Amino acid sequence: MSKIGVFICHCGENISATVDCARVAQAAAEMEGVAYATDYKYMCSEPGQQLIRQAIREHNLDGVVVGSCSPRMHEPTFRRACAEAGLNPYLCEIANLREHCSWVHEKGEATTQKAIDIVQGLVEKVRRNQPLTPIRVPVTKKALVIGGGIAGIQAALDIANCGHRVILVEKEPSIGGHMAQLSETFPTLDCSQCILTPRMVEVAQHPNITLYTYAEVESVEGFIGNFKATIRLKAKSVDEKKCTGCGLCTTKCPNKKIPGEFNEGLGTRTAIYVPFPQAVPNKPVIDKEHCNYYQKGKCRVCEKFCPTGAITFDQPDQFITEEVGAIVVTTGFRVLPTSFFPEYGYGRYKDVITGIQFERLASASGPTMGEIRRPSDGTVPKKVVFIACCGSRDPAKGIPYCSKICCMYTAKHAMLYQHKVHDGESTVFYMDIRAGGKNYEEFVRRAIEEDKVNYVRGRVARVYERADGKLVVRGVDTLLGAQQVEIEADMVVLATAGVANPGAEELAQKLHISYDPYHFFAEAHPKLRPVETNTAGIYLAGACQAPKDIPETVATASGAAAKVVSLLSQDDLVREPLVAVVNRCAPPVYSTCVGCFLCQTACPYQAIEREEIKDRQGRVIKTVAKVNPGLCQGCGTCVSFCRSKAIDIQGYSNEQMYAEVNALLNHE
Amino acid sequence: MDENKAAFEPRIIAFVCNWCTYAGADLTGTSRIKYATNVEIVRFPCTGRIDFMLLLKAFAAGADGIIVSGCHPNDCHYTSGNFHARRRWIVFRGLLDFLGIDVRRIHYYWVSAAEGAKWAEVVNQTVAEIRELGPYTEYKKVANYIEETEAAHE
Amino acid sequence: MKETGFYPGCSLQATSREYNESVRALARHLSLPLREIEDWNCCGATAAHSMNHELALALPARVLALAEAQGMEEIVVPCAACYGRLATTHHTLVTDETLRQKTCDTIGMEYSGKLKILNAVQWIEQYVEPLLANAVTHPINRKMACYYGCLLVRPHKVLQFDRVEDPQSMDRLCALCGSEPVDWAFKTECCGAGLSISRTQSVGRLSGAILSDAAERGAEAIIVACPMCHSNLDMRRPAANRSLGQKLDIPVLFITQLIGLALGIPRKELGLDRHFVPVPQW
Amino acid sequence: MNNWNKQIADMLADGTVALVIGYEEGSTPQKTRPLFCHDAVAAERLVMDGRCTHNLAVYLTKKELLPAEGRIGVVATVNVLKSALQLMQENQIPEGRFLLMAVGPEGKLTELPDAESLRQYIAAHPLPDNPEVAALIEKIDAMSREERWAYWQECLSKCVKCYACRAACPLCYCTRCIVEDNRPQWILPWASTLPNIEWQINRVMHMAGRCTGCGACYAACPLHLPIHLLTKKLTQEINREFGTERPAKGNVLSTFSPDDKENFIH
Amino acid sequence: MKNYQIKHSDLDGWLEKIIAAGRRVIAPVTEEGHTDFRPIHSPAEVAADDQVQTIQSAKQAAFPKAETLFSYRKEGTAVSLDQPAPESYLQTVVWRARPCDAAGFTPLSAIFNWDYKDNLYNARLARTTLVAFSCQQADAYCFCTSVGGGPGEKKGCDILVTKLPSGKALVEVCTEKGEALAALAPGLFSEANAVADDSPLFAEKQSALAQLPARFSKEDIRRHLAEAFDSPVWREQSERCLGCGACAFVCPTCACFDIQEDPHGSHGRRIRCWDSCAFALFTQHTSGHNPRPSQATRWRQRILHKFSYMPERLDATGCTGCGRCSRACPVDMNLLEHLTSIAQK
Repeated sequence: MSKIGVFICHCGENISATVDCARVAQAAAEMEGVAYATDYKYMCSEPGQQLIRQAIREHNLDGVVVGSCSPRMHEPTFRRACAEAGLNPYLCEIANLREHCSWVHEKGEATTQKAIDIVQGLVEKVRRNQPLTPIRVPVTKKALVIGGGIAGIQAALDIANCGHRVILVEKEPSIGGHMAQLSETFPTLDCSQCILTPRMVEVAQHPNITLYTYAEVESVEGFIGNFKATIRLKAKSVDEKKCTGCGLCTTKCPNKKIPGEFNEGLGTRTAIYVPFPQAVPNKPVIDKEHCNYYQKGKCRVCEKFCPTGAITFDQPDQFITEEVGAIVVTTGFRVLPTSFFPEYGYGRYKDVITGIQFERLASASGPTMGEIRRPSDGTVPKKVVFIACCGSRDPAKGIPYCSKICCMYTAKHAMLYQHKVHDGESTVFYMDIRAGGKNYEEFVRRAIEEDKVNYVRGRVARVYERADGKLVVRGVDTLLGAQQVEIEADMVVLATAGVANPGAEELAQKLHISYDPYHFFAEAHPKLRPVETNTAGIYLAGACQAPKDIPETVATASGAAAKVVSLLSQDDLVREPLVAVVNRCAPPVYSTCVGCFLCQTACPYQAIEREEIKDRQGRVIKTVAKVNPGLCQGCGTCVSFCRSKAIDIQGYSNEQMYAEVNALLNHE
Repeated sequence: MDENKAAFEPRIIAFVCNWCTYAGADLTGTSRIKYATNVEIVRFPCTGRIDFMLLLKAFAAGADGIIVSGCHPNDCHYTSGNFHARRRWIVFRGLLDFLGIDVRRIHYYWVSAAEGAKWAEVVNQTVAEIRELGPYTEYKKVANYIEETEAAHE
Repeated sequence: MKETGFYPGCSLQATSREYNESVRALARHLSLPLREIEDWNCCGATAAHSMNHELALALPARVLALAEAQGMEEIVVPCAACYGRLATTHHTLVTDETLRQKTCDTIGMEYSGKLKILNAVQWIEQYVEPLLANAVTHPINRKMACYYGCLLVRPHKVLQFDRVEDPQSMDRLCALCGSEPVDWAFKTECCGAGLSISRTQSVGRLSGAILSDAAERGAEAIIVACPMCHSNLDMRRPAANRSLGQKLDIPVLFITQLIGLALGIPRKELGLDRHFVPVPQW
Repeated sequence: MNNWNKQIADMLADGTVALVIGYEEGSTPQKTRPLFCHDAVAAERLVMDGRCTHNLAVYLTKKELLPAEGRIGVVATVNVLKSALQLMQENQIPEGRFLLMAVGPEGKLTELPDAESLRQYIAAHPLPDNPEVAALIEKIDAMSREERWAYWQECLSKCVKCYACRAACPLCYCTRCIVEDNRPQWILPWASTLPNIEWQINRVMHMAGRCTGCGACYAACPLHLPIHLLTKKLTQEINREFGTERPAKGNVLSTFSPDDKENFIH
Repeated sequence: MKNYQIKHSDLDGWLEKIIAAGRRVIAPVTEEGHTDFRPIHSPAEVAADDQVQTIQSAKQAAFPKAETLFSYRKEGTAVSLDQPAPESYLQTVVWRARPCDAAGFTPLSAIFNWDYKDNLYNARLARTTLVAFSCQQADAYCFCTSVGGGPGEKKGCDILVTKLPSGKALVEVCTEKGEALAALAPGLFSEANAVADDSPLFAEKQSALAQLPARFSKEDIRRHLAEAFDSPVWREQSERCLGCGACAFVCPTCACFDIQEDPHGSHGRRIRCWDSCAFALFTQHTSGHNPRPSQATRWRQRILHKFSYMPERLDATGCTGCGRCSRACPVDMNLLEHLTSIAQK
């Protein structure tokens, strides 16, 4: 026989104005299992709480229903009061008499009866509540950062500077990412590498950071505070311990005509190479696909010349496992393949290039040492057309979203061009100029007004090469009454859309995080949890969420780092025990779970694992589902899906909900 | 007949998720929007948690109508509970209809935490429609039925 | 072999008889069964859909309903304008149940929406292309500029045919006929279309640009799949030449004519004698 | 003795299999019944023909009936194979434990050792849809709602809750069925109209996307109640709403598509 | 008690009178090719008399599949109980039962009265009149003659009707309840002589009955069962058993029941419903232990209970040889076949 206490709050007059609180308390007193019932003006006030505490002690209550405002308001308050009186806080339920009753109904019999019904429902529910204890999950104080662009660098440094160890994994031979490729950055026009490379070096030298380049995450298991990541260290064919980074091998390699990734195909590299001079680590790797030895079995020139004998052709891929408590995903983006808009002739015409190629042309470390020269003939273009929104905001052929960074970098490109080619003429075709950001609009205005960049509002229909080799850009000027315009250009720069990396979907599946239709990783909440994923303990930063500029990328990276640091600062994670559990019962059944594991696919959090029930000799009796309380978020989808009702959820158990529904309809 | 309908106060149970509709109904309260008293709310963590048997139990216990409401698609606090629920309801509804159970008495809605006014409309509309349908006598009768000879002394 | 319904439309009865003749010649030559939809009516092109939406749906809907009632599963519509109207109407009716019912009420016929609508190029891709490798007896070893115009590939959402800005299907067919398709810039530019009579001068300017680019890139003929394109580039050649201040004599052929030639079908059967700009013997 | 009987007798004799489950002649010439062959002699009694309608897959999850060691042979019909495949997908029968065998038209024994071979065999031997079942469903669909309610109420009021439908279904393998759960008492345990309807709704919902359509539930019902119409109808609905492809992992109700269409949620 | 004769063609007229008298009549009704007892409201609903058996037995007249033991209501702290009054049960006639149905009520009554006198059962039985018809055919599952019954056996009947080849039917009234039923249609009956073993009427009755030689004797079975507790036969016979309750629920003598609650907050009822020893949960303890852990042990219980324990304790055999369990069994467990094999061991 339970002893429930019912406490009806008047909430000043908020409840009592339309609900007869005394009658509700009186009716509650007569309900089965109720040992004490009363009403009071302000239950949440200190005297009100004292009233509850006292009643719990005096009447030895084993459950409490407070009829008051919404549980979303004061449930924590009343549960704390119960706990202070020695009652397990999860034995307290709130009947929502204010938001769901007194405030939405007129004064009258029906309103009071509804209040009684609500209380009745919760009395029956609370009679079946179980005392629960918060869940504690231990935390491994180490973080994994996937991706060594500016986001990963920033996140790794922030976490490491708080004293936690960080594993940074980068798939390329060097960290740096897209930012290392950029010439100068908007809106300040400071040199990208000048601000980035010190950070790259800091990462390499930081005692708390372990850097794995030319490495990829193979698999991730576990859950918040307790991940286990397997990392593949791709064979570099160079023994890093022996290599001094002298670079002799790269000068001797006979295979010199490989289009370099770092220069976006505008320059060449060798088969054994360092992607760029400031690379971190500044040690070469052998690109097996282009190496004569790997492809044809002959050469070994690098090995011959290496003064330290660091070349190891038979080096295998290595797999290492790291245990970490948190993961930050900073895998960035890539630009849309240009096959999306054949009408602009990219690939057909050498002097139609992408924005990122222009960055390389404009970069002092680029293939032209920062001079703007045409890829086709190396001449300085006198007329350049920049086309914004190549693929962006184009649901028919490209992607529906705005890539966000193109307006700004196009303005920057045009400006850089005007600075470098004083007699040059630049035209930008645009849809809208999106320059929201600190000093952004001013920057664009400067391009237009001071650097005389010709901005044409309209789309380009086609770029074609005339018989004489001139590129003709045919577009429309919508501000001039939709007139067709044709511009003869020496070079055309396409502001191609930023899209998700090709491996994003696969990585998301490895990590069990969700992604949007464009394969960008999805935030747990777009506004309030912008750097969290819906898998606890995994965070996001930078352009893997959506195209972002550098300030925003760095901000999210620091944000994610702050989340990680706050997680790693705890020895244990304490979580609400409102999680699903798989039942246990007497042998020979052990659990009514039959191990069909169909629930695994119903769980949005991959919280359901397999557990073997063994006898004393260690033989497996049966394999059943097990809910990992560290991962379970308590949605209960598995509970209503389970056919044998072997899974139940604490706090909203089958018995509780069943009793509540029946009790609500009890009165005749 | 119409008089009877006017006199008939339907009893309706609302199965709602904690994060959207329950919060939306809270907003109705804080906005002081009035609605009919016929609906009693049961709070679930998520629409994914709502067992179809609980709906049948509500009818068996005497409910004349049912509201099921949760987060709009893509807005689920648990990312996909409402999608699971939607599938379940599609299948369940088809089965109930085939069995001749009155599916017009189960109303499904998406009501977000911001849609306080919508919640009031949802309640009033459901109450009006169930009132029009009258009490769910045929189900209650079956729920009480045990054995033929007992019909005499019911 | 499955019979394909055939909707000629008005152009193929008049200004573009050679298109009609060459489609039928191809079908005959390759034993592809075609059956003309009985009692067909105007597709409503150009006029109806700029004036009355209901009429613009009802006219093509009647044609579609007729085809369905006559047991056809698919129809070929060589005229690009007719094709656009029929395909758009079909799309509207299958995606909007209310409109479907309303339109069916208007025409007093049922249309279930199961019909498949092909343009000439699609029909060729489906039935002719598989046979081409063996059937080409007279490869036409010339440079061709394939001109698609505006209606064949737009709107993409509805037609789902080829790449909107850089279509390739006719280029591929040309290559199969032994010709070399040129890379040029005016594949889908406007020819002036419906302004042929009212603003011949504009047509001259627009078509002229198309002709001159094709000629500049060494094309020896322009290949089209639309009666409007054909008449503007062929019949309006004097206006185009006037606009260009040049005398271009590059001929304009329907894709069906080019394929017909490659198959060795006599020129007369293909209606090549009906062109204003003469087509040389290749 | 058929050649295949001999083959099975040999398998039992040489220990390839420890037990073979198949069919033997029944009480009347019209029917056959399940047979457990523990030795080569019993294998002579095995038959396989159109009368073999029991879904033997129901025995594959009854551990207490099966020898602890060794493989178990099953002389199976296509329906048995379909259920066995589903059981594999639901982790109920360990790989390699059962040797499923089909008997071809000339008495040729085909061994189907793994899920893939089962899949292929099932695909190659599609079972025709029962037009009577489809017609009955159409008939019920055509009724007014009130008529449907009256029909099922009348029909299911007869149910005595012997649970033969559950016992005969290979996919009703729960160690503790929901009807045996009394915390809470999901389904009232006695046999009267509402508890009977509730039981069928549960049974059918639990079969969503899993039912292989073998009809064993109906065949087992001593009162011949047409409960297979419910599972069949559900399968039809699922196919219509979500297509006939079943998810590779999980099932229809444990998965979802953001594009699932409905017109009843407002 | 008296014997009467009635024309075959007048049987419906008699039934009509019975219905008109306000009795609830259950009789064999054929639906979709299957015949079972159903409440009827006109003789036309009754199935043609050409089938051996109904699916279910007549026991439901006195022992329905679910019934209310009592209902309760709480108001504050006061509780009121409401028990069904015997008079509330409808006067019921089971029309065209078989002698094996009638025979079932003897062991059934023995179970319901061996210690506690079950008021509800007794009250229902007292208000039930059994009109049995002698069997003119038998099938592969029938074996009443092996367990002490017969196709023309009167035991347990209120009235036994035997359709004679002459076009008349012999109506043997066995009880006062039966007499009252015959009295409803006095004009239709002519009196007949007592049916002595040597009378021509007896010979005529015998000639109308189905022929069913006994296959074993109850005594043989009992003797063998006394030593069979640990026999492997139970496992062998039950291997294909699915563990459903079909056999028990169609059996005229199976009396196992469960008691369940139907609570609705402040009111509710307690319900008795059929249960079966074939269900695994039937003997499951809360501890998890199950004294009958396998289907073999449950099958053994079924046979021993009917053919060993009941004869020992109640002096009644728990089987009338009706064969319903075998017909209903989804996996063709044939009781006759199994018993014959036990008897021949």
